[in-house]
Amino acid sequence: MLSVKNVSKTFGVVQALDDVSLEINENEVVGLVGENGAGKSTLMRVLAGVYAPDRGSLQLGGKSIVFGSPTGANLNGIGIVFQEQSLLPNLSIAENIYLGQERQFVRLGLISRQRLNAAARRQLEKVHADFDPRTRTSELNFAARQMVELAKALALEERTDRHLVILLDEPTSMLEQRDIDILFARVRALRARASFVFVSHRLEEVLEISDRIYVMKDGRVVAHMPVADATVPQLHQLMVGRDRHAEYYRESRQHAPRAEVVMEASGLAVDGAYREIDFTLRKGEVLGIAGVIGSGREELTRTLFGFLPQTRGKLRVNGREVRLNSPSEAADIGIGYIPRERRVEGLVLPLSVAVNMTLASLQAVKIRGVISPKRERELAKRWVEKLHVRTPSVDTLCLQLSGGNQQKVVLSKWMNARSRILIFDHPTRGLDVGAKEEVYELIRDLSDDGIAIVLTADTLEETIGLCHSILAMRDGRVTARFDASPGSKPSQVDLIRHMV
Amino acid sequence: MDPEVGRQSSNSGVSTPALREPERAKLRPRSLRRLRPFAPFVALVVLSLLVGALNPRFFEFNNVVRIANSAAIPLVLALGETFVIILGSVDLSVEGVLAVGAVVISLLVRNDSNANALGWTGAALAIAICAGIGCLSGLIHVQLRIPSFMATLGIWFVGVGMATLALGGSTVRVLDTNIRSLALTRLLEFPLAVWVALSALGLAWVFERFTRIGRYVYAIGGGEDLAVLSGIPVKRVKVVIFTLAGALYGLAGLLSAAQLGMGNALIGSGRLFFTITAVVVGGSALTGGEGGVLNTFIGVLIIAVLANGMVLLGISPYVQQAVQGLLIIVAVALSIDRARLKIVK
Amino acid sequence: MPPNTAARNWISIATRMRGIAPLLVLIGLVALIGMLKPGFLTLDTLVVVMADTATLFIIAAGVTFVIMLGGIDLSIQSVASLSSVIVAMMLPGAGYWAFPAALMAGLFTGAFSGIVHVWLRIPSFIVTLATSGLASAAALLLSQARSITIGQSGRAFLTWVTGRLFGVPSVIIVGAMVAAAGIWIQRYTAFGRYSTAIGAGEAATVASGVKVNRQKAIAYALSAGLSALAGILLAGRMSSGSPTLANELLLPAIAAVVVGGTAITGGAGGIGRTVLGALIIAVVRVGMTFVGINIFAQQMVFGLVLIVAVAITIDRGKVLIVK
Amino acid sequence: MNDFTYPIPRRTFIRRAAVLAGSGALASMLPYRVYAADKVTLVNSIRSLSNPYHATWNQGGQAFANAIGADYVTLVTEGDSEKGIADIRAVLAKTGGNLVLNVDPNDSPDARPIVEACVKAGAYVVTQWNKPADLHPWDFNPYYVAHISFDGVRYGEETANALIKAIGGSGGIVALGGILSNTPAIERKAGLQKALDANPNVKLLDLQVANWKSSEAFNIVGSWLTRFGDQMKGIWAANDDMGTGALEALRAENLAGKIPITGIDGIKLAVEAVRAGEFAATVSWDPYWQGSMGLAIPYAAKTGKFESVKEPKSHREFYGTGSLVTKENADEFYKTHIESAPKIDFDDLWGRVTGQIRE
Repeated sequence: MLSVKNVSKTFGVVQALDDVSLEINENEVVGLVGENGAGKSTLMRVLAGVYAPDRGSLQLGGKSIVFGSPTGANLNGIGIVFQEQSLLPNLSIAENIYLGQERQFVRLGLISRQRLNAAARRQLEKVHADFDPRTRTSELNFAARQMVELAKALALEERTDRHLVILLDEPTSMLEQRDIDILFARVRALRARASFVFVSHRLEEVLEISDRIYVMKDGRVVAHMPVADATVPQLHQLMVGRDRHAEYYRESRQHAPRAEVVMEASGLAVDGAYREIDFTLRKGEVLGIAGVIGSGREELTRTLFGFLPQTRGKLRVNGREVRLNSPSEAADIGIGYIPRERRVEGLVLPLSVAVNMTLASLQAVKIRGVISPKRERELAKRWVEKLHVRTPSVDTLCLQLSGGNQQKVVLSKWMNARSRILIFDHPTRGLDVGAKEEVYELIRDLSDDGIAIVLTADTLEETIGLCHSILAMRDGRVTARFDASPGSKPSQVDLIRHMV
Repeated sequence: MDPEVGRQSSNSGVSTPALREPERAKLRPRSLRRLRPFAPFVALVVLSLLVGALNPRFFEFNNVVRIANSAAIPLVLALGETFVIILGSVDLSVEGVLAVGAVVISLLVRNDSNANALGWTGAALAIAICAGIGCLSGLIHVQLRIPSFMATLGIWFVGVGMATLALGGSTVRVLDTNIRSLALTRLLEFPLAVWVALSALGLAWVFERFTRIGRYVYAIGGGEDLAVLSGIPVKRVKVVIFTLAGALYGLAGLLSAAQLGMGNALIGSGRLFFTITAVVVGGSALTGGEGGVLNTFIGVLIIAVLANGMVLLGISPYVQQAVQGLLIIVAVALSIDRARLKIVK
Repeated sequence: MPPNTAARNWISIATRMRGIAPLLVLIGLVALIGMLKPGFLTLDTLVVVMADTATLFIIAAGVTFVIMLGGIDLSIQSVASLSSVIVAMMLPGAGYWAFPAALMAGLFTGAFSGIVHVWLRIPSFIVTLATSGLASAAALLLSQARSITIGQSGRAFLTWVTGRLFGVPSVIIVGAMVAAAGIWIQRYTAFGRYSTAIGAGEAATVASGVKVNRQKAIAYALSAGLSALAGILLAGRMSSGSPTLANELLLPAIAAVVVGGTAITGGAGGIGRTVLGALIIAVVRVGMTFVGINIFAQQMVFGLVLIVAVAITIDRGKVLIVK
Repeated sequence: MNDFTYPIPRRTFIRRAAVLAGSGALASMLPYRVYAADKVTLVNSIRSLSNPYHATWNQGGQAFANAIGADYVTLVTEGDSEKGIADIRAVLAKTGGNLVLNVDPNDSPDARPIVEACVKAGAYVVTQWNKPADLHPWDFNPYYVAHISFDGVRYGEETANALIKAIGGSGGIVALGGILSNTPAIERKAGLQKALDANPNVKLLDLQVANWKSSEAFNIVGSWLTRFGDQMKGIWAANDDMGTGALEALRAENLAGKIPITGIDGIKLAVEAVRAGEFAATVSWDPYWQGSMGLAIPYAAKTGKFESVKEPKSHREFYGTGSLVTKENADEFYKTHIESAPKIDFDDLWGRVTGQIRE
């Protein structure tokens, strides 16, 4: 019904899309996979009317159309749920759902809030979300906002009699398993009234939800197939151009941690978030924290880097009892933090790779207390080689790098600061398979060097695969501890039943 | 696996976990956050009680009228500034545009330097001209992509320059009784100017709450890039807002001319910082997206009461600035919601 | 996506263009005025212009530190006036000790602004507005609200301001030293580096374990400190101090910073650019007199030139959204 | 996702080009005047043209320039001392010092650098109102011709007395002061004080600073009405702008004319108010005279009509004559000074000398 015909798009001289064609039929879910920078997001934005194609055309029911703007796309029944969510925190749910579409509620030049909220409630019902439409979206958690996004996309039904096409741009990348299940349930249910284009790095999910799958690489569609004929390794092969590593999580490289305890928590608690947390972390150990949103693991992670000082209990680092009142205190005693919000907390995007790498410890590049740009660049170059950061130069601004390379810059920042304890907060979020593998590789290297790691991962596989031991949390308490040394790794089911 | 958990997980829709997280994350009782918006109001009440306790005459009805009268012009100015600030921008052209407004009006209505006597038409014209200047600021800002700070700073000079040029530096006296009546005629004990300001407030509030552009202002302040993606004509909205601000400064110019019975190029001098301070004290964030005209209303009253109190309490002119500064810090410390603005610039 | 070489060159060229834009504007203006009034291009005139720019530049340099990390300092002019008063009052008695005293007063006021700003988390706009009130109140009380003339005796201590060094007015040399020091601080010290980082991405800087609050406090202290220095120069040039001496310097100073191409939102720019910005402002002002623009039109022309100058000089590359 | 982060350079550049073109156009607008260095230039340097007082000053200067057919330039400080000095240096450089300057320094400190600059360039200068006490014309012969001021104390006292007379010799009055540190503000306040000392049964209820501005005066008077009610019998203002602001505040409460006001400067609005009986009095400095004679005197010195060295100190630092405008002489004054430009004999250099300035 909706089809893309030989579309090309270039930015400056970057060929983002190269003669791409793709077909979306009614009531089907089309999966779209590819590495970062393969052109998925660009394609989505072309479909959503954000970009106009340089060459080629979009066709709706056989005749080619030009959207011109997101609104134009909307009027043709195409809605998008962006990877970076497009809800405004300072507006209410209802205002967000109908942002830009208020005209229909205007009576005598004024917006009727009753009508607005009533209409919003109707949309929310479609996704079985019973929030008060007047709530500020800043009050909602991520999963809930995702539902609102979906409802927003579905609201298109009222504006067009066309069949809806809803573009889901990595909607699951930040969701917990349970919320993913809910989302998929909704999508299946809604298939009756709309088609979906589903973009994700998690191939298992794509296989689970899609009817047909398109594979993109370097701005081209390299393959497309019905889901029946697709397998994870095969997709992976098509995307990356090589087979998925036999043992994804490098489990054979997992060695038993050293004896020396570097971090120890006893009765740790933050009122209203979590309580009675005990654990010990040894040199070279990877300690996983599993739990759904609201289990308190997010807050625990933040505590360990001084964002959210504990209100009770003891925390010992290298034997000394500490209360981390600020990130700088944490950094000073050799703790590093790889944040989930890479682009916000990880990097100063408008600054160069070199500057970002040395941000946590300028000591290394100072000569007699004075920063030596020369030494700084040399140091940066060394890290770039060591971690294979793909960047034109160490002076390149970080906002020009791809997610995987950005993550490596963040890592080298802390390795450069000689941190002995690293807090990984969803380190592979939004990374493609290739980049993920590199991160896993790095985590193993670090642990071999005796660096202790606390990991909260995106998926349970990841947690299980990477960690030496795992804490399962629920409602702010530790509900179970697992030894995850190779051979005796717990199953996902084991974890889940202690998480929910 | 224990049945307890089983049931819990099975019947937990999206909504249950949905609203669970923020309470935990913010780690602050909701009730407290709910009270936040009223902090400026509390500050105002406390301040008033303080002054009133030290000088009971503060609460005399006449004084209330005088405070209202002294707050009228600042309120109109602050209304214009509020929308600009919610956009996340700032408008420094207040004094310049106000001067143009006052001067043009005094030259168009019956005055002592030329034969014009356009009356209200003249006033309307002047306000239109000011709207035009505001529009110009907006266009410079969005078209040349110059920070509003700089664009409006330039326009400020241009405005004062125009006013000086128009009068050759002299002062023109407003003789039009209709215009003067704004300041001299009273309705229910309050000068008309006060009612004009209040109706401006009312309209601004309706504009903010119930019109599309009004809501877009918040959308842009909350996240300009997202606003663009939602198909909001960001540039147009911005220009409209700067134009509206200009018009309001023009209105303030009208009120000034009526109040002082004259127009001159310096009539607006000293108004800018008062205006922005009032907006911020009211609880609107300079980073945009938060606050509103009702906040500004309180903010203006706080500053006005402060000024009135200074005189009533006979505080030495030497230290007035200092006292005012400290009290403003206190007021802002009370009124801004730090939990919400993660970064304070 | 992988940044493509050609695109990168484009960007780097554009960036370099932006880098020298303020210089081009300055040269352009000087050339223009010289064309209309050749008398302007004499060495003496240019030296005088530079000398008259020194104070403005030093104040602007101070506030540059604050603007770099995304704040604003509205107390600079009061602090300068305050320090002029302190100098004028102390010179007769304390001699050279007057200068450190004035500087300390400045640093202290700035530190106060900074600390209130970061501890109470109140917008710098408000805090510094208040500090400004405090400073001028202090100046009024100290001076009994009079401008204090510096007598012959006092003026002896001010030769380092009023005199000439190798035939160059020493204010120019002082200005140059401040510029050099400022550029050095921003390039080669942790503080300078962190300020830029804070301006460009505060959250990430915090999460890198940088003591952000300390950097901010330092920046405000430096800002006020340099304002105090400017106040001393003013006192020297006017050979007197007054609680309103520098009152009209606030806006020109901030304008100088922005015209130089430093982003008002922070993170991009620097003292080097402020040098040019200050010179541009000065040249435009004097130039208008020199060329003889109708006195009534001067303010308008000034405003327009400001806008045009910024339109050319401002660095849009790193600022994704212009507020 | 950095597709968003780059504005396409081409567009930016086109825009910038457009802007450049614009600035070019701006440049071509600049009026192009030629000053022949052999022809003397007359320069008035004042605070700003945005206030009536200096606007009239400027007209006076223009009038004298026309009278002798010389080039005339006005400089404004806009309250910024540095700008004022820089501008003066600029014209000195431009005219090679062949000029006479009549300057009302923005602040007393400015006088010294200005005078020094003029002496260096060999230009003849007269300062008015503000100068440091230890800066004397006779120390800079012949170029620093004279300093003219007006006895703030005396006229502050005269207006105060007029006010006291108007309130019938007893009762409470309030005072609106100018920017605290300005010399005129200080002197005029001192004059007020003298008058109060002489009239023990008149009480100064409060003094507030309205920074010479009518809008600030307006609000202060409002608050005073609350604080003092009908104890407040009269309002003394250190200048007419504040006075008129006060008047409008009274008018808003139907008290105009009931509570007498005095101002200083003699601007049109004030004189009209005096005629209407709303002002008890104001003092006119005759800025027209200041603007013209402030040029005529140094011009005479330059052209050798007299040698400044030979003049007595009472001609080098003198108080000019201000005229108290009250109900009695208001109409007359209005005809001669407001409706028509005052007639001034440019040769009568010392006609308005009312004594040497006291230290």
